[in-house]
Amino acid sequence: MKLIIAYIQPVALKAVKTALFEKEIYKMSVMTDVLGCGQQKGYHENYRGAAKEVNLLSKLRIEIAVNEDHLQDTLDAITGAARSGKIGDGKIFVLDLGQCIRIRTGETGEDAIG
Amino acid sequence: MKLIIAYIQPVALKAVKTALFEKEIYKMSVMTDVLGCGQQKGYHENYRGAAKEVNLLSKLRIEIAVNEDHLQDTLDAITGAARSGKIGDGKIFVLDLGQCIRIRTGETGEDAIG
Amino acid sequence: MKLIIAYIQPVALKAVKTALFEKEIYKMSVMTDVLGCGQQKGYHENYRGAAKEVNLLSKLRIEIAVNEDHLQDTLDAITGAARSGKIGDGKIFVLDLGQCIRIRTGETGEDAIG
Amino acid sequence: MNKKNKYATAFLALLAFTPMYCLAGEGPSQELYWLNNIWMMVATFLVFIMHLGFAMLETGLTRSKNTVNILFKNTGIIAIGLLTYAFVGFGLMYPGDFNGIFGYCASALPLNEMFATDAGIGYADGCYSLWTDFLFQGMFAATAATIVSGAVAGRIKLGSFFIFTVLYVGFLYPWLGSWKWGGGWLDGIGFYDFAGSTLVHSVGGWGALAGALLLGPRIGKYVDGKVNAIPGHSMPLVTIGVFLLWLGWFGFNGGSALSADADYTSFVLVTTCLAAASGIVGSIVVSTLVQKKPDLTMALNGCLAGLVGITAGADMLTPMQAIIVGLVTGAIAVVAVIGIDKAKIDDPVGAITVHLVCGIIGTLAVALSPDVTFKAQIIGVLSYGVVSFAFALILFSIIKATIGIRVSAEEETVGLDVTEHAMSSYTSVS
Amino acid sequence: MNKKNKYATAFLALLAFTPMYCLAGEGPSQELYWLNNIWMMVATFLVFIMHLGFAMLETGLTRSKNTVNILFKNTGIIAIGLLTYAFVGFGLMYPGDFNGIFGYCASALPLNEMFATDAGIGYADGCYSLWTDFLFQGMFAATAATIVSGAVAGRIKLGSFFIFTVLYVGFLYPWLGSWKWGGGWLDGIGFYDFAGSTLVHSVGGWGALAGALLLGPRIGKYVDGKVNAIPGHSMPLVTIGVFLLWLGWFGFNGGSALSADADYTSFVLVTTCLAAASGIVGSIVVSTLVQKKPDLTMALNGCLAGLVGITAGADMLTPMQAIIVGLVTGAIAVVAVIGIDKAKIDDPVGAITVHLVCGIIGTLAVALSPDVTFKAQIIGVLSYGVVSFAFALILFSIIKATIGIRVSAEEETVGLDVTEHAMSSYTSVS
Amino acid sequence: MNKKNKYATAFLALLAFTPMYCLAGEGPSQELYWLNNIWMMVATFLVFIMHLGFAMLETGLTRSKNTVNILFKNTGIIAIGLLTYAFVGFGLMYPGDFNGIFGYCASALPLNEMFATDAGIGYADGCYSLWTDFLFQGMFAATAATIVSGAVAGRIKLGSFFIFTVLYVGFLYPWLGSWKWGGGWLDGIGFYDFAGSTLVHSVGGWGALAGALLLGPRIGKYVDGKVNAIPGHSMPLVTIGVFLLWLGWFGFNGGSALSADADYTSFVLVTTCLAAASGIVGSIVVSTLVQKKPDLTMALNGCLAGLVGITAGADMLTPMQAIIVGLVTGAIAVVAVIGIDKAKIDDPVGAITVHLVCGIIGTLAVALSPDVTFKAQIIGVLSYGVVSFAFALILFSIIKATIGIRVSAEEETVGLDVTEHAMSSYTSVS
Ligand SMILES: Nc1ncnc2c1ncn2[C@@H]1O[C@H](COP(=O)(O)OP(=O)(O)O)[C@@H](O)[C@H]1O
Ligand SMILES: Nc1ncnc2c1ncn2[C@@H]1O[C@H](COP(=O)(O)OP(=O)(O)O)[C@@H](O)[C@H]1O
Ligand SMILES: Nc1ncnc2c1ncn2[C@@H]1O[C@H](COP(=O)(O)OP(=O)(O)O)[C@@H](O)[C@H]1O
Repeated sequence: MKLIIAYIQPVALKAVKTALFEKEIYKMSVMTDVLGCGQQKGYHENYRGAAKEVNLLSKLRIEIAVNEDHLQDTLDAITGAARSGKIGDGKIFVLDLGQCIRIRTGETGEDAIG
Repeated sequence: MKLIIAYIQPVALKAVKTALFEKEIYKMSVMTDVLGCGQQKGYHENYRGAAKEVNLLSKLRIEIAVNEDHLQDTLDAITGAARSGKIGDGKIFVLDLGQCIRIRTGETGEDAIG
Repeated sequence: MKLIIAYIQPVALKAVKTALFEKEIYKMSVMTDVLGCGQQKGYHENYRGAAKEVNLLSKLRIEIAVNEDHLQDTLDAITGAARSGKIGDGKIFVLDLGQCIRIRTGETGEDAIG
Repeated sequence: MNKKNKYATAFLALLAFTPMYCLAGEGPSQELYWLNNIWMMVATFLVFIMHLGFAMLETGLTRSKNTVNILFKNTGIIAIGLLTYAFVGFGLMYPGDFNGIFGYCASALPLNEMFATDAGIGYADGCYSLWTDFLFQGMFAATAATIVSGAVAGRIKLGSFFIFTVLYVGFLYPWLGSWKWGGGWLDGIGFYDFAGSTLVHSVGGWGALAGALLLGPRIGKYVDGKVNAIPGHSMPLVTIGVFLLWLGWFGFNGGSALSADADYTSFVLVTTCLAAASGIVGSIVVSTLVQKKPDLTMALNGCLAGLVGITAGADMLTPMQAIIVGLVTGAIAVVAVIGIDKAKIDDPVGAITVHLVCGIIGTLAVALSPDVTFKAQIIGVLSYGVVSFAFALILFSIIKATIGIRVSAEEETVGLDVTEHAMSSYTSVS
Repeated sequence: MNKKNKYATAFLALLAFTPMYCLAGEGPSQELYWLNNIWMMVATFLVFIMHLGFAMLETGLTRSKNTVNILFKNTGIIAIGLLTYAFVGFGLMYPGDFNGIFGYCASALPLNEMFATDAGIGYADGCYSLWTDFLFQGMFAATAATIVSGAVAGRIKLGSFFIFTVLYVGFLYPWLGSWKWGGGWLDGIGFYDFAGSTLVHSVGGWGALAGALLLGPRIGKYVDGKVNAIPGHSMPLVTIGVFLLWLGWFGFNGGSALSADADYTSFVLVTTCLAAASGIVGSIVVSTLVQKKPDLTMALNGCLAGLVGITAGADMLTPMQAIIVGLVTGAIAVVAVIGIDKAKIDDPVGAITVHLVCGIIGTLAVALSPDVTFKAQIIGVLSYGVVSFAFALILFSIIKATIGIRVSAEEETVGLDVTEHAMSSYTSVS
Repeated sequence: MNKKNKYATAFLALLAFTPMYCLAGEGPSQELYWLNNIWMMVATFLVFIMHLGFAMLETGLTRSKNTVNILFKNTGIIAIGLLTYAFVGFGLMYPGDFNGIFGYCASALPLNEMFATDAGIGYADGCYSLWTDFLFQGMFAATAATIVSGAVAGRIKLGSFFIFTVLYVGFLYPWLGSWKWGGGWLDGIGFYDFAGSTLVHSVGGWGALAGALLLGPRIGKYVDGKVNAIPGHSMPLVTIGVFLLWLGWFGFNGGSALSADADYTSFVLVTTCLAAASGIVGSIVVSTLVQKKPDLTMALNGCLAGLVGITAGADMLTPMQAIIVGLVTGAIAVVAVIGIDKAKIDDPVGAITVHLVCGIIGTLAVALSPDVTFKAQIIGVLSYGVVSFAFALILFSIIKATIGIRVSAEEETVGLDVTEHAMSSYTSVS
């Protein structure tokens, strides 16, 4: 099992969700209050004359736990839908997932993921 | 060491915290701006006549780093307290945790976790 | 590749960012709506006469993916800048990172991280 | 002249302070008529803005998942209040000569005429026009239901609440109002309620109590016998609400003078403001003592407590007495909020405390004036209390037994915004 | 007396209701002059606060990333409105005796004098002072541009919008205003628009339509032929906005009586409020039927729809007719918002619906009165429509062709707060 | 007639514009008395709502972790202001015949009487009632402390601030006020301050400066010699605040005419509004030049700068001069905010800039009028400055030396809401 963490542009959420649904990935979690700092330059804020470098830009963070056999599909769906070709499109990280439990039923492992 | 990630219903937080405290797990982090998409169907919003499918529902994400010997207790506490038996109760993911550092003291490893 | 998760005090963000930039770590993600529960005692809120124990305090969660050779620098930068010596300074967790993909270019692995 | 200003007049005559022009035999001048009317129109605007105040107070003191629902209720209430008052309420409240208990004047507001025949300077001795009278009184009417709204927030079904509102505003409030301001039996026995500590606030407060009792507390409010704080989601909105309510009270009390009489009206404003200010002080002191730290919501509730408290006797008490009324109601408000919570009656905004408890105290406090008897005040408080509480209890019970009154536990947990309106109050990702 | 109150007077004389003092041969008393003026000043304050209402409505109905930009626009508009009106607009709108189509009185507001020679009680037969006249009318002026602001929110360049505003408020609005309120040709043929359903709201609405058409929809609003909801970010702000607008309408309509005549003015307030209340009811009913669940933003839009609808005939329709106007405009507002969306015209706040659609309906509805002809109303609606739509379209087109009108897709995606102002509206970490 | 309107009267007589009725030998009519009083009551309401404006401005420009604290302070200030004014301030400010420097009239507000013997039409030549006088002046009083509140936000101890407030509002403000408006020595030498650029705003501004200096900057504001932006948490609240303040200024300046004189009062409103509008323009232009992008908070501060600037001479300057005063103060406000920050004086809301800097400019600008000397204005500015700055500095120093003035670094970091009130301003999870 793998845990996928994807940072994407907020505007890309809709497209990513659609792409995932098409691949029949229906389960995910999204964190909305995320700021990202990367190659994207950021901008300058200027509040009451005091310059303020804002290099933390709004991003979304998606977390998806998948079984091995869905991994590539999921990655493809995200990259495909989130890519605009411009700096700031985001990153995907993949971690090994040791265990997964469905709270409602107590199921564990691969059965619990979907 | 393990890193536990649990998605739960917001209403369950109080019960989960109490259950964890009873098992003497006092350390945790909670992310509040989390939206979850799963078996729970979601609902339709209807803003000014434009239907809007809202399949991202409010969730909480709890992150707890524990030593191996506390793992089961922690999982039990969470599942016990967060389970309502209804769809949407949430998931728990467990990852291997390579290292842990307490910023204040510089302690590392199992000593730093608690 | 490693995934570093650091919980720090909100006030420390500026210093941590500066310290990371000095070590030429420019990429990171920050989650702002995070509540932490730890040795820091918390406080009592008293809303309309009903006492409310607030042991969840505002924290920031930083996530940084780095290549092995940057790991120590990054950890040092964070601990150095976030340490005030007072309870509540926070924790750092390090996980093994299996894969990393830059959405914009499709690059993977160590090339994609920076 | 079966209107409130009968009292203003009588009172002034009593004190031989300045003869009202309308006692002088000859009628008022056009100038007096117009300027009186300006004052009453301004007062009407101020009472109107109280509805925004109530909406913000209630929104701020509850959770964000019920915000759309609360705003919707408050928008609906003012519409319902004005329309039922136009069609029914005005005629019920001011039936003209009647048996003192129940009467109805079908032609109170001539809906199909441009200018009614009995309108003009002669309408109320030149104190205000027919239209101003209707609008000022109509703005008052919706208030009673708004008060209830706060106490039942977060768990009542939207439709059920609106049915209650139509009957409470459209029938009960004006009917009971006729007993005093319509010149009915309570007016006859010397009961005094200047601007409505009892007629408006207690009547609303009894409805609030009935609703809170029948609905039961919000899920999670009382767990294992302990009171659980469910904090409101926005203190700036609460503050906006209370300041707008205070602003509105200038019209609520100032307009209840029912003419622009310079000394009389402005005197009322002074007692009103001093009671509000000392209400804040009273609640800050007690809140700091009882809760250890000063609670903003208590300070703001204390302000409203002082305002409700002075409403019955704003023209009968001295400035110093007004300050005392403010201090006492402000102090008691803190204790009452905590006590009502201890009694496991869940009132998210403190409506029962502010409007019922302080409304009663304020009505009784008028007896500090030598011109009003304690007995008459008690009779007034009790008769309004019995009838409005019974009416609200029965009405809510019928609704409960038929279409139901409370949303399901799941709907309550998710929040009424989504379940009742399919909307969110705050949207960050889009 | 080339002012609006010519009509108020004529109308009252027509009904032989009460002779206005200024018809009586002898001039008005100082008391009447002063009290009329108080009323008009109060009305001015109320119209002023509408600008805060518009700012909140627009802010609440759009995304948080454009909030600073919207607040900035609305702050700028009122400044631009007052200053252009002082230098140009007032003289354009009230040119005195003129050819009925275009005129200009350079000395309308004496900017370099403390007290103008023609000021004083004789200025408008004692109905208000020169200064009050200017300020009341000036507050109206900025409204037209504010209406446009809502429809073009989230994608228009700040500088381009301000250029449009200067010309629309500084030139078009007062020029067209002179046709009717300045005593021009439309006034001559009997066109009736009491407080501006057409002169203010439709003129603004046509500008809104032109702007929305030329700009095109916000990114992501219409995808694959489907309408995509882009929810506003704060329903409490929307509610604050609408209640403040209603409050302001007491002055907008009440002040348009142009004197404090007790019966006339307060009658106008009654029709205004009843239309607002029934506008809410009309839209709640239709919204619940069409959208399944009652939509708060529709209920609030319905309130504004009723208010805009009654603005043209507030002194010409009976209370019952006012209720009908409110019900109809409130109901149509829901349908129009959805229909305009279906036509892929992106209007984030419903400005075109509320101000243009309901402004036209309201203007035509005045013909329900026996004193006004349907033909005159149609001519008025059409001539204002043709000229202001053409003007806005051409002006926006020139701006588009020269300095550009729409921000880049990237700027729009990031949000105008950061790209146009280098600021954020809400800051949590700092 | 030891009241402000002495000046209004004198001024009008001076210009031989229109004789005030009260100069005519025979007393004013009841109508004039009542309508004057209506105007003054309306002005009182408007000044009252400024307190909500200040609360929102301050809340919006600071961080959310201090919001409860700020709202609490502002709620407390108005209560303290009214009560100290009732018990002490009114008598200190208007002592009747006195030595011109310090006097006290114990019976200014008869707290234990229903209607005072000297009340009625004779009180101020029929310009307003005793009660209105007290309430209008009382609303002004609290303003001085509110100004200070903004500058010390985020780091001052609650109790210490309230002690300061009691003495600043209860003693210093009215005492200094007596020098001019009470008919004291500055009045004698021809110093002119129509509505309080100096008496209210500068006095508040000096207190703000003293507080900001003694407290030092917020943690993290100036790091390594660089100015660090600490953005306010809600721009909509800032905008609500400024629009409400502008609204309130209609009463602040309009009411300072101290009668409803139609031309005089409305003229004052015109200069007031034109200065506000040009203040916005001035600060937008300079902000765009200096900061590259137009800053919303600067535009809004510019509005207030224009309003403060015109306050001293609203009845003495021509409309064109008012526009110039607005442009200049609006422009300078931007520079001053940045300059004060460069000087490492941390003023989160710009209170020192708006109220002190622009208050002084505005007071001096009155000398543009031929009736006022520059010398008298300088003397006024300096004497108010020296005494109020010294008083504030000493008072704050004593508080600092005894119970302490600043919260601990830890409390400041966590935020005053939690440490001083045990509450949060916004609650999302519950
Ligand atoms: N090494 C990293 N660790 C954590 N987050 C990262 C890392 N690299 C990128 N991100 C996240 O991805 C976002 C996009 O990255 P950026 O470098 O701006 O664009 P691109 O991926 O196109 O080069 C960042 O804002 C940040 O949130
Ligand atoms: N595979 C997954 N990856 C990430 N998050 C998940 C996954 N499955 C479930 N979740 C999270 O858990 C929440 C509850 O899951 P859901 O399927 O609705 O209920 P249940 O666990 O009862 O089947 C989801 O809303 C989502 O936040
Ligand atoms: N075992 C843990 N799991 C998850 N989060 C933790 C854990 N321990 C600490 N944290 C996070 O770190 C923060 C600081 O920890 P705390 O114990 O208060 O201080 P210190 O690290 O100085 O002992 C906590 O508020 C919490 O967010």
